[in-house]
Amino acid sequence: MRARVLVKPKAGILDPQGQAVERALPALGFSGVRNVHVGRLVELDVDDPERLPEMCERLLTNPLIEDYEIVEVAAAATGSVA
Amino acid sequence: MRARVLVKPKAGILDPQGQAVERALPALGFSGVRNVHVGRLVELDVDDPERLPEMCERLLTNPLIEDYEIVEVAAAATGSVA
Amino acid sequence: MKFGIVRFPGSCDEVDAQLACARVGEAVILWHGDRDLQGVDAVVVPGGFSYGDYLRVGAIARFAPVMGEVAEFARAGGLVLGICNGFQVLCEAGLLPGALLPNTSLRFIFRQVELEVAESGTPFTRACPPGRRLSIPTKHTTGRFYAPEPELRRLEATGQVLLRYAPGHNPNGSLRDIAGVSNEGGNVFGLMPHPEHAVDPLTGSTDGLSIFESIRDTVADRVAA
Amino acid sequence: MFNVAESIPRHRELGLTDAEYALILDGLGREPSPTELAMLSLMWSEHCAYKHSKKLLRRLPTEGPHVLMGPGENAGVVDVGGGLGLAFKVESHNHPSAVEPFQGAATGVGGILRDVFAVGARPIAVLDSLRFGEPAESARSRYLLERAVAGIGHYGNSIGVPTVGGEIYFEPSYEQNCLVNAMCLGLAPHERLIRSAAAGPGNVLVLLGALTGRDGIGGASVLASAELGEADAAKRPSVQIGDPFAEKKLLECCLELLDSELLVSLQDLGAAGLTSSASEMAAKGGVGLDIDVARVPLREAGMQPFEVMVSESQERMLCVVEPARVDEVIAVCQRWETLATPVGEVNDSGRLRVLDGADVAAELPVGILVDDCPLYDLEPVAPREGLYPAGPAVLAEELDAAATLRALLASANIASRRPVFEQYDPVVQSRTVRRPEEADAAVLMLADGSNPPAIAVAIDGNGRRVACDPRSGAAEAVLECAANLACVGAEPIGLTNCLNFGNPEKPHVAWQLVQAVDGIAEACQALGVPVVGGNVSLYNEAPTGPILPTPVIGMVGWLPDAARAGQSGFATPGDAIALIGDFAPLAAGSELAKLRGHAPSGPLPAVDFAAARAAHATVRDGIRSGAFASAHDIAEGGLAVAVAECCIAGRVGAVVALPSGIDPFAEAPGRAFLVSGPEAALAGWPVIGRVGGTQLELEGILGIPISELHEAREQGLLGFL
Ligand SMILES: Nc1ncnc2c1ncn2[C@@H]1O[C@H](COP(=O)(O)OP(=O)(O)O)[C@@H](O)[C@H]1O
Ligand SMILES: [Mg+2]
Repeated sequence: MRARVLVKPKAGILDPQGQAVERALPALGFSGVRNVHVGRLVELDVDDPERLPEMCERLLTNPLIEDYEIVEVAAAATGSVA
Repeated sequence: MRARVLVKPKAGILDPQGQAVERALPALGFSGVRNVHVGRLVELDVDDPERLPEMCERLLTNPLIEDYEIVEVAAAATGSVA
Repeated sequence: MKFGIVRFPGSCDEVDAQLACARVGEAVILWHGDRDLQGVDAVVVPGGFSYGDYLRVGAIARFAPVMGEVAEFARAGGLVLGICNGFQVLCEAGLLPGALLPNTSLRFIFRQVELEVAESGTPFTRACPPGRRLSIPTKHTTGRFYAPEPELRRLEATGQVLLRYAPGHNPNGSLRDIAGVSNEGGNVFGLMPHPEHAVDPLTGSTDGLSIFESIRDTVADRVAA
Repeated sequence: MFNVAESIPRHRELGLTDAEYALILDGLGREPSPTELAMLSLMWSEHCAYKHSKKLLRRLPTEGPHVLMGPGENAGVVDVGGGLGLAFKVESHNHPSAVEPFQGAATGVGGILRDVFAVGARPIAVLDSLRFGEPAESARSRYLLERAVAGIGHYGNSIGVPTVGGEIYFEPSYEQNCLVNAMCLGLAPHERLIRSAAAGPGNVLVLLGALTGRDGIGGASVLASAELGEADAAKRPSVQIGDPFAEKKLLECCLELLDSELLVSLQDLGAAGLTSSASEMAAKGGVGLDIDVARVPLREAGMQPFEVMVSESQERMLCVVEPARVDEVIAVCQRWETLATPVGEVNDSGRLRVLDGADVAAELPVGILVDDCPLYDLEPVAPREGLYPAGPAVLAEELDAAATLRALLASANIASRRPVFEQYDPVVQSRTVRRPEEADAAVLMLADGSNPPAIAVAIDGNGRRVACDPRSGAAEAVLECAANLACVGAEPIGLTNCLNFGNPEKPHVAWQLVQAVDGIAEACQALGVPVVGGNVSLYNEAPTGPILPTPVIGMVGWLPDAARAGQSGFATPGDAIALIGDFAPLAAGSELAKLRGHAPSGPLPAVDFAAARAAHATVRDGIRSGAFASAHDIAEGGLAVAVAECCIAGRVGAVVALPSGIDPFAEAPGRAFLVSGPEAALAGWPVIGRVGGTQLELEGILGIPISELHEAREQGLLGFL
């Protein structure tokens, strides 16, 4: 299975990257953008998707500072991104 | 609309981070993982989703070396991640 | 006494740490792949960019075989010092509380900063001159110390915050100006500034030497006891 | 890149002229195969063949008592005593940085590091020399500045090599052609120094390091040798991504292989990838090589033989190993998690043969690749008038001296570089005795102990002055480097250079190039400093014209005692201030002239090499003996700025009486110094003032608190990155 792990800074933790994006957008003429957060995307093929949560907890994220979500990449989508 | 921009290294471009993760996993007892790529996740509220592609090209991604995908975050999902 | 300095792929300041330790004792390099601490009396996890800082600083290094031994050593009360990337690795390994986040400036910053010793008399600060600030370089992109609020209060109450950036010297946005913290047992200590780069009058200050002297004195006392 | 429209001959699309292609047909006696044509087009590009500069470079003096390896090797090496050789070289990565500044600058650093460890030296320092358009006017220049600086820091910091110095200038002519030059220094015990010549038929060619992908394919010929036009997006090769982590392992691995005496020769892979490295190694060794592209580990499936041969994937090296040692080599590499793959053999055929398994994809005499590209004579014509327009006047001529000094200190070319160098680690490796802004040159000690010998290094090149007078301006750059070394007590022992110019086929640019090389040669001769290496970057042109002629000079020196290294800041209130050297500055070409809206033209002050050399010796001796407590050369912004900088660095004021007839802001770099020291120590030198107080007073001209000068200088660049 091709999976995506979406990693985000935990709510309440200062996210200077998100802030920087939010500050930069109006200067480029993009208004009406709020609550920007910047995190990490990990995409991978796994034989055994059941082990993904463990991989996330142990390596791919730091649970003290990050939340994550696992998303399966549909076959079609995979094609378009790869 | 709450949207997610998934940013990945372009196909064929060196992805040192993805390589590093792929090498690390077997040592932790996670076998059967391949094609790991590490990118960025940007989450944001936009009033005008039509302008998202332009934002991506101009600020959120580096089109020379990165591909991106825009995904709408369903209301329910937003709740669970935030 | 004998210091062991861990070398990961991507470590950069391990030779500097070895030179600094060699000023107060013997110092050997510990290879990341060996499960052998060579009978050292104290371990230094040095600065640099272990595994390229890829994925998340310190995240991959903490799984190196040698780190299992370091964790054992720490559980048995051995002295472990983590500098910069070493601090990040020890946090990831759960040997130290909290986590290090990107600097608020989002940039790598090199700066000679002044530090205040918040707890003197600990195994890592006992040789620091009382009441004097330390001038030591910092250099990192990911050094903003973070712990949840209750944890911060606990750390302060139990005297685990050993070093703080002096007012106006916080280079990274660390909460409560925290520059270095220890574990509950007081035998594991991590800091973002680089004391090993402040041990020679020719290359700057010598204020970092007192950290290594503290370790030496602590080990000497333990041997004597 | 190969599905070219029928109407354009393929060789032209690849950057070869019809005459060059005819030479190839002649030499081969047949049509080249596609793989051969790709290889030849790259080897015959300006970047690899130096076809417009090679003859000229022969004018540079390359010999000296300390030289261990001169031009022709990956880096030059000079002897610094104690059984150590110092390798160093400067190289450009201008075009890749214009395309993608972060990765371009990062891989520029990665490339110059490889040149240094290719000769067996451990890199101990990096310096960077940068040129961008006007930051106040151009958002693109600010972006390039910010990203290039971040890229340099990323690579140098991550690999554990300190970035100890550099220089940055902003001028309109760099708007479309930024310059990113990086210099690296490395140390090796003499016995570890190694050359790149392949030797020993039967020996094995082993490729070390990263997987080979489609990075920068066509880079050397298409990217570096043609002007970047408006509509050239399609010519862009895929951007090379730097991986400092991979290079760190490769570096440690190569040094361990050399320490274990496992290698016959070693060569980095740079422009034109395997093609260039293999041809150079074969040519230098007078041997032939077989390479099997089917054995090269690839990052992408389906790569053509030509793609494998010209790929510019980073973090790779090529070495020659005796067959019996191959297993040992692989074992060392495994320990460093670095790939090592036998990909070919040395033979005595004198030919470079590219195999694809059982097929032969190319078979070329090494000579046709390396030696047969025609070398062109330049056709220099001196321009009748200045080539560069005046910029806008941002300072009024009638502004008073105090306001002028503040404006100069805050101007982009003079302001503090702190926002830049704070992004670089200057101290890793525990050698750095003088960091940025502590002295005019970086100082790195060579051994432990309390009084070890040290080396010093400076990098310089003011394009605006070279535009005024290419010969004197280039000579001044050499003088200024030597002056910077003198300020820390160092004597010059070797020089490297990067010649950044426009299109050499244009007569005025050719003239700039010839004049500048003559100026460098003359200055080197006069100072007794050999040129041991360098790099040339041509075709830096936009539709609006060429860049300012920008020879960048990197110079290294030696000093006996690191503990006596000089500083630029005034040290002690009460000390006297003396002006050392013949100083007859002119306003033309100065920073103030630029700010007042004058074009870069007009005569530069005459260069008296003997007088300059004598002044350098005086300052060097005074610093070494401890007679002088500080020394600073008088460069951009003239005497007023120089004395302000001494005050700011020393956090102390001064009172100075300007010698009569001297314009406080006029310039004559490389020739004169401000030194300070106890009255008695300065006896016999022209004392012009005294250290003390909290303000700078130029008698009868201005008086400003040091805190104000400091503030102006600190703020100058802050808004730009
Ligand atoms: N301006 C110059 N002055 C002196 N030597 C130069 C100059 N430009 C190039 N060289 C020398 O020519 C050789 C080839 O340079 P280059 O192609 O940049 O080498 P590499 O492929 O190792 O990077 C090197 O030995 C280099 O030092
Ligand atoms: Mg080379």
